[in-house]
Amino acid sequence: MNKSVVGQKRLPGDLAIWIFILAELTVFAALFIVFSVSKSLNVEMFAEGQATLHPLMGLINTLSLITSSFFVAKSVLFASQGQLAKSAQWVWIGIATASIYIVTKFIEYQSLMALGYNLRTNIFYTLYFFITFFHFMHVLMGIVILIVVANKARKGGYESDITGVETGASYWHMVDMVWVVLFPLIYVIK
Amino acid sequence: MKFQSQSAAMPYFIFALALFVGQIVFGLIIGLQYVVGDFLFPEIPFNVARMVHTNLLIVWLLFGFMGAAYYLVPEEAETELYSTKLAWVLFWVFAAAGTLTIIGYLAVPYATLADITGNGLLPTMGREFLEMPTITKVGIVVVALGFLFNIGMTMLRGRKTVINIVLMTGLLGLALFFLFSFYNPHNLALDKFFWWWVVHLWVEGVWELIMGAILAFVLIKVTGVDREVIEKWLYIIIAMALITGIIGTGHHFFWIGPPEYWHYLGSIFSALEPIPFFMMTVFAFNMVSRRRREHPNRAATLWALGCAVMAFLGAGVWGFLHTLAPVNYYTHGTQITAAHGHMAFYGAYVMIVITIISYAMPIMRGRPNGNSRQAQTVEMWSFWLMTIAMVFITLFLTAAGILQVWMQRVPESGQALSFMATQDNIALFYWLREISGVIFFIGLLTYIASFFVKGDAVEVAE
Amino acid sequence: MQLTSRKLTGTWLLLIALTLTSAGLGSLELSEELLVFLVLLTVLIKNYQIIDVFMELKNAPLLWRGLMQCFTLFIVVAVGVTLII
Amino acid sequence: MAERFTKSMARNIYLGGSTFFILLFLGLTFDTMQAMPERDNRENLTESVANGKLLWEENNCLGCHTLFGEGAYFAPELGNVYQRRSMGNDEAFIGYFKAWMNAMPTNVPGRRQMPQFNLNDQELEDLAAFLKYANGINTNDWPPNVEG
Repeated sequence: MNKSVVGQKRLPGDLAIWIFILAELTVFAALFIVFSVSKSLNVEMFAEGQATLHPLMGLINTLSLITSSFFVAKSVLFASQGQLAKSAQWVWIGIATASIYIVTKFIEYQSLMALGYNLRTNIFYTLYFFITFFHFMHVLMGIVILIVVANKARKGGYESDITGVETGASYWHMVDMVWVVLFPLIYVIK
Repeated sequence: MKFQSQSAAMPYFIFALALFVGQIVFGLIIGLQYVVGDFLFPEIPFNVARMVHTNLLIVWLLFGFMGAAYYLVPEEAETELYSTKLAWVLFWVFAAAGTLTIIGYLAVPYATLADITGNGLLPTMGREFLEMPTITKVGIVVVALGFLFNIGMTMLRGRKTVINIVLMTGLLGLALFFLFSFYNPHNLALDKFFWWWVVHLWVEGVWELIMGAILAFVLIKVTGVDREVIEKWLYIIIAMALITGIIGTGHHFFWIGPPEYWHYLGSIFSALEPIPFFMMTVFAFNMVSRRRREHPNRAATLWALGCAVMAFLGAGVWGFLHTLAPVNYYTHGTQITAAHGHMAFYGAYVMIVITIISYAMPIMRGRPNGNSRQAQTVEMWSFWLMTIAMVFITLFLTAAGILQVWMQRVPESGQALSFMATQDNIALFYWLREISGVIFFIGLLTYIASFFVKGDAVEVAE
Repeated sequence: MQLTSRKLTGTWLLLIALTLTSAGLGSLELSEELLVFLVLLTVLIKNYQIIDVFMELKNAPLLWRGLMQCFTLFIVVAVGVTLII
Repeated sequence: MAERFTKSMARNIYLGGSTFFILLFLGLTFDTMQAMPERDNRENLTESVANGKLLWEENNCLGCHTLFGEGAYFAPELGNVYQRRSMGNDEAFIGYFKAWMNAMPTNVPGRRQMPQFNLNDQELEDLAAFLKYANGINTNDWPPNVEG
C-alpha cells in the first residue's frame, strides 16, 4: 500500500523517469520547432504534403492514445488502493487500446509509401516520417514497459510499493502528451 | 593500492605519457610548417608529421584507457587481475607495434610502407586517423581481444559494479567499432560513411562511456560521496550521451554523399549533444561540493573538475558552434573544425587520462595520500599552463577559421580567395597558435617534471 | 485533494471533447492566425490536464509540476510563434 | 526526494534508451543505403577509379588535403578539384594534373611543399580519374564555391 500522507507533496514514480521525460520532451521540442520553422519556410510544399495525410487516422490515433492513457491512469488509481489484479487488468486494456494506434499508423504508412512517398521525398516527408516514426517507436517502447509492469503487478510485485506502476504510467502519459502536440501540428494546422 | 596486480597499469601510464610528449613535439612541427612551409622538408613532410601527431594521440589515449582499466577494474571488482603476465605481454606487444609503426612512418615514404606491409592484400591505409598499416590494425585487434579477455575475466570473478560494467561496455564498443576500419570499399561515399562508424561512434559514443566511468571512479575516491549516488548519475549521463550521440553521427553525413535528411537529423541530435557534457560538469562540481572528506590529492581533484569543464567547452560548446547544417555548410573542413578538435580531445580525453594518472600514479608509487605538497603545486602549475594554452590555441584557430570562412567560403565563385591565398592572410593566427603550443609544451614538461619533485609526504587530517 | 475515478473519467471526456473540437476547427474556414491560436490553446489545456490529473503532478512538488508546465508552454509558444511568423 | 531515484531505473533508461537509438540508427542506415545508388556516382566507378583511390590512400594525400572537407587542412580541397581545374574538359584536366604532379616540389623557400610521389603516367591518369569520379558524388551542393 502506498502510505503517502494526504496533503503531502510527492512526485509519483521514480525521479529518474522524470529526468528522462524532460530529456525526451527536449528532443521532441526540437523536432516540433524544426517542423514549424520548415513549414513557414516552405508553405506550399507543406500544404501539398499535408493534403496527402489522413486526418481521420490521425484523429483515431489521438483518441486511442488519450483513452489508453486514461485506462493506465485508472490502473494507477487501483494500484494505490491496493487492488493489484484490477490494476494489471487495466494496464492490459490500455495496451489493447494503444494497439489501435499501431494498426492505424501502419495502414497510414503503407498507403503513403504505396504512393511513393518516403523519408527522402522532400523536407516535409522527411520530417513527417521521422517525427511520427520516432513517436511510433516510443509507443512501442511504452507498450514494452507497460507489459513488464502488468506482469509484475499480476505476480504481486507492487504490494509494498507502487512506484514501478507510477513510473511506467508517467512514461506512457508523456508519449500521449507528445502526440497531443503532434496531431494538430502535423495534421490539423494547414 | 588495494591489489598488487593493479600495478600493471604503471607501464601503460608511463608509456602513454612518453607518447604524449612525442605527440606534442610533432604538433609543434606541423604548427610551424603551417607558417614556415618548407620546415624539415623533404625529411618530414607535413602529411607524415600530421599522421604521427594524430596517431600518437589515439595510441597514447588507448594506452591510458588500458592503464585506467588495469588499475580500476581490480579495485572495483575487489579481486586481483586475472593475469598480470598477460597484461605485461600485451603491453610489450602493443608498445612494440606502436613504436615500429611510428618508425615506419618516419623512416620510409608512406607508399613504401604500404608496399612492405602488404596493403594491396587488404587495403585499409591512408584514411584519416586510420593510417596505420593493416598488419598494425590486426595487431590492435589482437591486443584488444587479449585485454578485454583479461579485464572481462577479472570482472566476472569479482564484484560487478556499475563503473566496471560501464567501462567494460565502452571498451567492448571501442573494439567492436574498430572493426569497421577493415571495411574499405572502392565506393568513396560508402567508405566515408562507415569510416565515421569508427571515428564518430568512438569519440562521441563509446569513449564517453569510458570517460564517464573513469571520472565516476575518481570522484568516488576523492570525494567519498556515496557510490549509489554517483552510479545513478553515471547511468543518466551516459544514457544521454548515447541518445544524442548515436543519431548525432548524422552531422558527419551532411556533405559526403548521404541523403539530405541527415541535415535535419544530424543538426537536431547533435545540437543536444552538449547536454550530457553539461550534466557531467554539474555532476562533478556537485559531487565535489558534497564531499565527505578532503582528499589530500588535490591535484587529482583539480584535473577531474577541469576535465568536466573543458570537455563541456571543447566538445559541447565548440561542437555546437558549427554543428547545425546551415552553419556547417560554410565551416566544414576549416580551421574551426581544427579548433573544436583540439579542445574537445584535450578536454574530454587527454584530461581524463591525466586525471586517472594523477590519482593512481602516486598510489602505485607508494604514496597513498598523493604526492608531496611541492609536487602537487608543480602539477597544478602544469594544469593551468596546459589548459590555458589550449584555450588560446582554440581561440586562435577559431579566429583563423572565421576569417577563412569569410574570405574563402562565403563569397561567390570567382570572388572568393583561393585556399592558399587565404592561408597567407591568416598566417598571424597560426604564429599565435604556435606560440600557445610552445607554452602547452612547457606545461607538459612541467607535468612530467612534477613526477620527479620530492618533498614531504602529505599527512592526512582524519 | 485525492484523485478519484470520477475525476479521471471527467478529464478523459474533456480531452476527447477538446480533441474533436480541434479536429473540427481544422475544417472551418478560419484565418491562419486564429486557427493556430485556437488549436494550440486546446493543446495547452489538454497537456495541462494530462500533467495535473493523469500524471498526478497536481500534488507533486512545485518544481516538477512547474518544469512540466513550462516545457509544455514553451513548446506550444515556440511552435505558435514560428508558425505565424 | 533523491531516495526514490533508483539505480535500477537509471540503468533501465540507459539500456532502453541506447537500444532504442541503435535500432533507429540502423534503420536510418538501411534507408541511406537504399538512397546511395542514385547519389554516389557508382556507375562511373571503373577499375581505373578504384586504382586511383588506392593510390590516393597509399600516398596519404589526406595527410595534407581534404576530400569533401575531411582530412588535414593544410592544402586545398580536392573533392571538387576536377570542377576547379578542368573547364569541363577531361584532356585539359589530365594534362594539368600531370604537369602539376611532375613539377612538385616547387622548392620555393618558406612555402608549403608538396612531395614528389614519382607516379608513372598510368598512375597519374588513374588518380585523375578518381578525382573526377569523386567530383561526381552528390554532396548536397558542398562546397559553397569552386575554391572548396
